[in-house]
Amino acid sequence: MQTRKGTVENVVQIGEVTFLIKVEIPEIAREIAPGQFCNIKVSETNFPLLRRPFSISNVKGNSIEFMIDVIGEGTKILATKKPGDALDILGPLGRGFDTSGDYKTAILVAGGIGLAPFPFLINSFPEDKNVKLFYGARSKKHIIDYNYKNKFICTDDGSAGFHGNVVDYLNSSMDELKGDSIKFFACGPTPMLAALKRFCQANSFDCEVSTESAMACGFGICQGCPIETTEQGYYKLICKDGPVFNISEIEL
Amino acid sequence: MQTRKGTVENVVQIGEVTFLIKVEIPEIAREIAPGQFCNIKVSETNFPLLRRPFSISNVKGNSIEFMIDVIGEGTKILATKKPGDALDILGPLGRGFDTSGDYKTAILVAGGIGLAPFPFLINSFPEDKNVKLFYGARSKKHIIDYNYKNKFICTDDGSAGFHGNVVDYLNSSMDELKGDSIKFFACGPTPMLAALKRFCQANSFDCEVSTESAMACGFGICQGCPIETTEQGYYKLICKDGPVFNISEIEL
Amino acid sequence: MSNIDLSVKIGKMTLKNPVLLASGTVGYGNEISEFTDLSKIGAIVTKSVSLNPRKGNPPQRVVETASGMLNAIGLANVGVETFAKEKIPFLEKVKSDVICNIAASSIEEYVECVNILKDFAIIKGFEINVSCPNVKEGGLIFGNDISAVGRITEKVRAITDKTVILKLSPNNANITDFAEVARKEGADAVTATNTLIGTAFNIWTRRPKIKNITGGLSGPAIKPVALAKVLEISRKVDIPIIASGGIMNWEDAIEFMIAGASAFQLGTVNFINPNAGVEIIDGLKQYCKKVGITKLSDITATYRL
Amino acid sequence: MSNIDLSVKIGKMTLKNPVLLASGTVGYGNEISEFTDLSKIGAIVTKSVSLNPRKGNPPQRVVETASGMLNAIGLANVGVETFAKEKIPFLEKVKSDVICNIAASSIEEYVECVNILKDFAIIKGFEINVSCPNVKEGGLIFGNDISAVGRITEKVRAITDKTVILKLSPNNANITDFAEVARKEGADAVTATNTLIGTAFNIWTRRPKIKNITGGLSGPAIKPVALAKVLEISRKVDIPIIASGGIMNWEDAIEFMIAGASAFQLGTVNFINPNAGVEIIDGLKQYCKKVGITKLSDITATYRL
Ligand SMILES: Cc1cc2nc3c(=O)[nH]c(=O)nc-3n(C[C@H](O)[C@H](O)[C@H](O)COP(=O)(O)OP(=O)(O)OC[C@H]3O[C@@H](n4cnc5c(N)ncnc54)[C@H](O)[C@@H]3O)c2cc1C
Ligand SMILES: Cc1cc2nc3c(=O)[nH]c(=O)nc-3n(C[C@H](O)[C@H](O)[C@H](O)COP(=O)(O)OP(=O)(O)OC[C@H]3O[C@@H](n4cnc5c(N)ncnc54)[C@H](O)[C@@H]3O)c2cc1C
Ligand SMILES: Cc1cc2nc3c(=O)[nH]c(=O)nc-3n(C[C@H](O)[C@H](O)[C@H](O)COP(=O)(O)O)c2cc1C
Ligand SMILES: Cc1cc2nc3c(=O)[nH]c(=O)nc-3n(C[C@H](O)[C@H](O)[C@H](O)COP(=O)(O)O)c2cc1C
Ligand code: FES
Ligand code: FES
Repeated sequence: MQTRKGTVENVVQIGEVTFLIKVEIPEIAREIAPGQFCNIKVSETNFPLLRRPFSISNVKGNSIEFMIDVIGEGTKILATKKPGDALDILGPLGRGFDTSGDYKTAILVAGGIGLAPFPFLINSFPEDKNVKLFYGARSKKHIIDYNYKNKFICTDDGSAGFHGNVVDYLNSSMDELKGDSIKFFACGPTPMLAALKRFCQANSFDCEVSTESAMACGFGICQGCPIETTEQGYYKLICKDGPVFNISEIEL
Repeated sequence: MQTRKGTVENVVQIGEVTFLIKVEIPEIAREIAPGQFCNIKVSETNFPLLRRPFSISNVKGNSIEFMIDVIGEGTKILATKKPGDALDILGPLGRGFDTSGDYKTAILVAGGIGLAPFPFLINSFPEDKNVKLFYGARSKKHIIDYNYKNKFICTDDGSAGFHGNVVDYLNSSMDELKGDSIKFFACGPTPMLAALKRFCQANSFDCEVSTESAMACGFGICQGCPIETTEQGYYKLICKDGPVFNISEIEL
Repeated sequence: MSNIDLSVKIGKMTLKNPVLLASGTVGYGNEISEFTDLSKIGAIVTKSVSLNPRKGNPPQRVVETASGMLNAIGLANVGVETFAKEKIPFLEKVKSDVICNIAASSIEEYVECVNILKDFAIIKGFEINVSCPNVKEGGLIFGNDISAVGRITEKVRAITDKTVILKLSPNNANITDFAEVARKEGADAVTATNTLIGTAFNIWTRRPKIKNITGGLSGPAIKPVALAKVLEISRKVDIPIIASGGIMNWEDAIEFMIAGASAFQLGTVNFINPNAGVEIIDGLKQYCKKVGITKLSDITATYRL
Repeated sequence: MSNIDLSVKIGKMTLKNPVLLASGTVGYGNEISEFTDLSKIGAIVTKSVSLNPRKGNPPQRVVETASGMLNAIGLANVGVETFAKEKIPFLEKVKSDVICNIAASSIEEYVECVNILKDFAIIKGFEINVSCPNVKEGGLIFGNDISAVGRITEKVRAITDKTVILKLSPNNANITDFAEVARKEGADAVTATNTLIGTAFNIWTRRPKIKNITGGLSGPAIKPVALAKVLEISRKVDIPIIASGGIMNWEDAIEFMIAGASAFQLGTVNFINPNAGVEIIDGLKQYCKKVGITKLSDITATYRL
């Protein structure tokens, strides 16, 4: 593994504050697995100082795509990259999703920008899996138009799809879900993941979640990204032991 | 006076490390006098933190031109500006050249990027003045191709024009200079200005020089830019009392 | 938004808002007044004035560092007499409230300066600089000596009813001890903090970039340090705090107020955006509106630890 | 360029070059070894190890600041036993020279840790951390107490002939007193410096961004401060100095060597460019060539003031 120079192919705005950034970087495109992430140096200067972590949203040939919400200085700079710009990327990093196993239906649960890793994940499921995407956003205008058929949308304000959060939506869809042999895959804000954990425990569902935390290094040397595990007495590191964990392993 | 937003019109490389940056900024174009300078914020972030001071190289209608040598981070960023980019400029600042007086011949003495303020200055002389430019550079390839007829070039290595520095060149041209009523105007590195001071004192020439120093504010509030004066006991401020001084006022 | 109250009370001083312009970063007001409306600012803190005029350090005096700058101006100033005669009238004209910062090389000299200045109506308070890192007589000789800071406070307190503020150094491990002695001896507030001691070298000449060898580090680089000092004083000492260190925008200012500051000073930012003070006043109002408070001073020391 | 000698001697240790990777910023070498060739580095300084394993502080542990970052990891580490059993073999395998950094909450504990580790051949020296700002037992309780630093040095010195380095805090006004007591009690070198204490608040929640409230500030922001401390020690105390604080590239490294450092540590930069150490080695050679010296260590303390 090394830090690698990619080349920005294009940057497209796909939502209120969301951009899809396509970067040609064959070494990473070749190696990366769904749920893994990269740590990106967004400028060549000391500002911002640290890299910024982003999931791989999709792989297309020699290129990878990032789906990025503009939050602060770092993401603002990323969103203004131009085709041809060089981008210094560390990756692939972390442990991704495990799509193997003998479940029939994969249910993906995304909250907001938690949608980011799923295009790649969806493409990676074995043929025999049935894949459904539950996707919650704040309101209609916050929904990222992701062209996937088998998707179920909800919004906090009811302006599109089911009115309520995505775990409420799952709860209300239990009838249809029951009976299937299901595995959940989730990514979203921590309160969503915490609710999902209760939901999965209550229904004895297996679930993998992609977690988030502030990071400095992204590859295990700074210990900046601990997550409490159900094993008392020590933390795991989100960047190295995760970002994907089985929901039963971690405290949320 | 205020900080003002200009718009970059174009950036042209005109020498090994020299760029001409044209910025539309009517308020400054209207007010500025030759020898004055502007303090430019080269980025919108905290990096680089401080503004960078540059002389006005020329005024063209509503636009001004800067002639800039790429030295470090700040000038590197400036050189990569694109047409349409906004530029936050503080100016006009400082005290410029005084072209009035009853001399016949103005001799401009430029060392390296010290050429920068002279295109504007040359355009500002009253019709009845005779203007000659002595211009020294390290070598032929360091010469900025400035399209002015009445110019005399020298290089440290003799690869173009007179072989030697610009003050040597002046010395060796004394025969031709004598007799004229002359005023000198100079801009260049401090050792050049120091040599010029000796030359002017020896020959009783009147001379104005544009000086340089590290600066923080550029308008007199930080006291970061002192210059020793011949009056003992206090400093003048280059940004406010200068950058142009009569060579007899200052220690070099 | 006219219903938002930005005023703050510090000692006997009521300022229309908590935005001060820091000593040494606004001169005596004249130059910066071309870029900003000083009558809108809470108060300006004038460049450290000493009993006699000071020429200051030889150049190079300033250099940029990562998100910061070093300065070693060396307290260049016109001296207290000229200040009173020439600078105060200007500040009266632009309707600026003034806090007068004083540097000295002896306790007596602090007292003498205050004595000369204390009756000018426009001067609302005195900031006693015991923390200039760039000249011995600028105070850091006192700034690391708790009992000296106590004595200076006591003597200055004795001769004026106006607000007395001690400006403390961040260059020691126990700023709360200094704040406590200032409180005990009657200071109305402390300013936290002055600059950190730093240096920079040119690797080709092997000389320090600053002629004075070391300088004071200011700007965004030091904000986390200044903020920790403000918080520490706020948690341990019962005295109003005026924050100084790396404030660039209203978000930074609010951060300092939450951490314990009653007011704050803008320093290095004035060099980059001389109108920052006025812009920050707007930001403070917006913040109050967003979080639903009508009196800005209510957020002082509302940290939730 | 094969004729340029980068080696440095510190105490009994000869390092092939002055590039060390700083404690807490390389883990125990395994993860970073995927990005860089540890056998080329002068030595790595392992994450502070304590007698018993430590879980460390709860999140959030790191946050970016202007040209810097705050961390409050809380000395999370596997404990000295596991370190010896599991981490040392890996470091042997990658042919890295090792300096072992030790944190403790009592003098006895420092001694015990050194005792357990002192016979491993790969360990060339011990860096005694008396300056971790994030846990009381990490040493800052000692780091501000000169006589404690003296006693720790004395006791550790007594039980090992290996190189003993005291890692000092920048958070006090008199670092030279600490360096002097370390020298007097037999330390081979001091590391200057650990991180500055800082904090940051979220203005909407009014909570500190770091769960531990304060953290240690590192990165380019602190370089001028660390450089001033190195210079100060170099001018006043006769002890080799290992620099730490904000080094991002070879120019920074040379600056510290000129200011008095015999070797230097890379910390925060490893997070951004884990191969920085190897790249800097190249830069050092280029510099020697340009200034016409054949032995890099000749530039140590060649400042011209
Ligand atoms: C493993 C992982 C995968 C991620 N994948 C994506 C993705 O695919 N798309 C996307 O839009 N975002 C993703 N994020 C969040 C993304 O890293 C932050 O939004 C981004 O770092 C914000 O940077 P900024 O400079 O714009 O914000 P600032 O607020 O200016 O950043 C300041 C500091 O806070 C950190 N920070 C701020 N928000 C977050 C956050 N939510 N999580 C972690 N650190 C944060 C930054 O990294 C930086 O160090 C991911 C985070 C992690 C840990
Ligand atoms: C009144 C005045 C007019 C100037 N006019 C011109 C001009 O027309 N064209 C031009 O190319 N240059 C001019 N300069 C010099 C120019 O300001 C510097 O080259 C520039 O600031 C370098 O910035 P940097 O970030 O690229 O270099 P860095 O070396 O990265 O800068 C680091 C710091 O040093 C300061 N600095 C570096 N070199 C100089 C210098 N020579 N003089 C003053 N400060 C310096 C910078 O401002 C900055 O604060 C002028 C300087 C002054 C004071
Ligand atoms: C150029 C300069 C000159 C200064 N002069 C003084 C001074 O004369 N007296 C004083 O008390 N503080 C002085 N300071 C310190 C500032 O008042 C302020 O406390 C410090 O810069 C930290 O704030 P900042 O990071 O916002 O600049 C000076 C700072 C700078 C940058
Ligand atoms: C995340 C992190 C963890 C650290 N952990 C330790 C530690 O365990 N022991 C120690 O002595 N120093 C520790 N440090 C301090 C570094 O070793 C170094 O002295 C400091 O970061 C300054 O150098 P820098 O600016 O190059 O990072 C840590 C620093 C960081 C950023
Ligand atoms: S981000 Fe550094 S260990 Fe995880
Ligand atoms: S640069 Fe600030 S006073 Fe001249």
